[in-house]
Amino acid sequence: MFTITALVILVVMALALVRAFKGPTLYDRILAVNNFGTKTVLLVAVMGFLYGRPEFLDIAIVYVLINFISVIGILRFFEYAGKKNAEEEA
Amino acid sequence: MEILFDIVSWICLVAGSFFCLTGGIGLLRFPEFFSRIHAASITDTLGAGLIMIGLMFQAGWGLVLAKLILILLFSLIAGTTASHAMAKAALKSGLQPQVVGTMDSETGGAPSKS
Amino acid sequence: MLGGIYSLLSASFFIDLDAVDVAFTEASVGAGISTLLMLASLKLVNRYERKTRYKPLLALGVITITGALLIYGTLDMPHFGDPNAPAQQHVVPRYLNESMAEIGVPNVVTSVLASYRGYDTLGETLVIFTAGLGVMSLLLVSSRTKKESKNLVPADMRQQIILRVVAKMMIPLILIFALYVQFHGDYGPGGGFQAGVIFAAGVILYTMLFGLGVSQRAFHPEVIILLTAFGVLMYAGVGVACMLLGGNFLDYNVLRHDPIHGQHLGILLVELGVGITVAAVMITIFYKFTWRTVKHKYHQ
Amino acid sequence: MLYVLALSTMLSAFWLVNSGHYTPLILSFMVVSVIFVAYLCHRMDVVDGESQPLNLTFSIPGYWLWLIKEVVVANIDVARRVWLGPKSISPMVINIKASQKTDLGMVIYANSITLTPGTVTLDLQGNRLKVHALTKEAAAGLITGEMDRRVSRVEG
Repeated sequence: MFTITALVILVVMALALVRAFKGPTLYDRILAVNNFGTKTVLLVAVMGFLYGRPEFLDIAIVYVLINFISVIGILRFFEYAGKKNAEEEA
Repeated sequence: MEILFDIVSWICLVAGSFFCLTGGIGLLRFPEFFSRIHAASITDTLGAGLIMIGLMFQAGWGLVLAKLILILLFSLIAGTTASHAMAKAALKSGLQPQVVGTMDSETGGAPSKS
Repeated sequence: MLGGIYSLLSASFFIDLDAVDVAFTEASVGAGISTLLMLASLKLVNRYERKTRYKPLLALGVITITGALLIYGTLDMPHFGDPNAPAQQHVVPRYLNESMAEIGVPNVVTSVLASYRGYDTLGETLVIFTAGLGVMSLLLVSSRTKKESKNLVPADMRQQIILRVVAKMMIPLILIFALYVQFHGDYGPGGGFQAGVIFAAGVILYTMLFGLGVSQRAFHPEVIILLTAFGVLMYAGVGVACMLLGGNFLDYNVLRHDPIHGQHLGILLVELGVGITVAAVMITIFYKFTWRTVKHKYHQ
Repeated sequence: MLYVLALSTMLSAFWLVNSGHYTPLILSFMVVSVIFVAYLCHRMDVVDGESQPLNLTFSIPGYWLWLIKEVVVANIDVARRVWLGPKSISPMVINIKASQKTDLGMVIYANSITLTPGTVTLDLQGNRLKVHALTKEAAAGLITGEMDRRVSRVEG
């Protein structure tokens, strides 16, 4: 059961990756990365149960926090960098 | 009791996976950024929530359960805030949502074409 | 940004290989901090790019030779997962089987990192310290260049009510979680490196949202620079204390009457030193980068 | 001071929940860490009624139950539209007023809107909210102001 869930999450991560590569705007990419991050949290938690090692949950917590911080950081950065850079990136 | 918990947790896991998958497909299928946020928000709320609840039923009473609840709360708050921050930043950078109309609560909720 | 995805992915691989601690590090360092620092440095490089003054061919030659040597070195390495590999035969069984008895710490990775391989880890901490020094001196030298950039302003929190309130709730939890990771390195995944990075991430979040000035009022940059050195000194100091008590450098057994307690104390102190250095260096680097991007506002 | 106490309690609880090791050594580390973090947070000036919402602790569970129900219903609706395809959506931007008195109340309202799939808060200025809704129905649901009233009641 955990295996199926983990596989589905992997598929969703792949979908998010497709969106991250396709763009078309910078914000689509950030959204995809953020989504990818939240899926990683789920995957880590499910894997913890799959292997029967609940210490994995600590890693999941770190992921939640770090994912949040990095998304905010990326947004801040592009806000600073201004519109011109954002368009070049996109 | 044990078997009941298992069944409930399996149902939650399957339903959660389904919602995650739906959100992932929506992320690809919806036409523009602002509607894609809604798709992503499915995976973040009900998808993640159901999977976590499914895991909670497997965890039994104890620290693992508490940690799962913590992760769920954190990810809900952080995910919500991140969605908002992204939408706001996108709007600020000049990305305009494609809409069929706008509404204002002060004009009595009447739709006005923009 | 794709780098961020990459490190999330690789963290998943490490989990697959059952290397919890490595995954933990990758999660905290790779996914968050390195992305941010990369973006920040990209930005600096973009704006300040000048003609190269050194001879690129020479450097290329050196790099090629080094690379070739490294590749040549790997040819002799055993295949991945080969049970006859020296790594599997020589010390690992001892580490795995006897660390509980000799050191009394359930997490093998921590005991290897901080005790058996104490020298290596001291070296790594010094590398981080040196990296911090390097960044500081680099940014200090080039800060004489005067360039106009108007698009950078400190965070205006009145515009960001939601972020402000949520961050206020999250930051204390991030900091306490970092300390939790710090002190539970003996039991679960974690330890000084990871804790330092998480702590720094909390401070960085604070800086990003509330602005550099406010943040530096709470965490004085001078104090933090002192702390970078303090962490290394603490590590080395533990080693010297061991010598004074009649043991070898970093031989924790002599710290207490009971070797296991001595090991425990030594590891704790050493990990704390690592954590302090890592956190302080990260924060310093971030401050320097941010200062570079906003300083024109303060100079004019 | 009250808020510092509340923060320390919360931090200790967080530590105890995570730790699972209740030896005297680790517990003393907990005390040191909690004091240290509380001191830092005091310096950072993040300890106040906004981060430690003491006054609404009692009325919040009922609101959560209602919100969970809303989130589930909205999820099913949005999921249906994902499978139906892009033609089934009718994005709207709406402007609504938040009737909460404090920033915290408005943040709860704005985040509840974002949490519900189908609606995302785009901007919060003064007490005006700009919301992007995936469908006309979601927009209309928000304009009735039920969530707004409930959040105001939680705020007390």
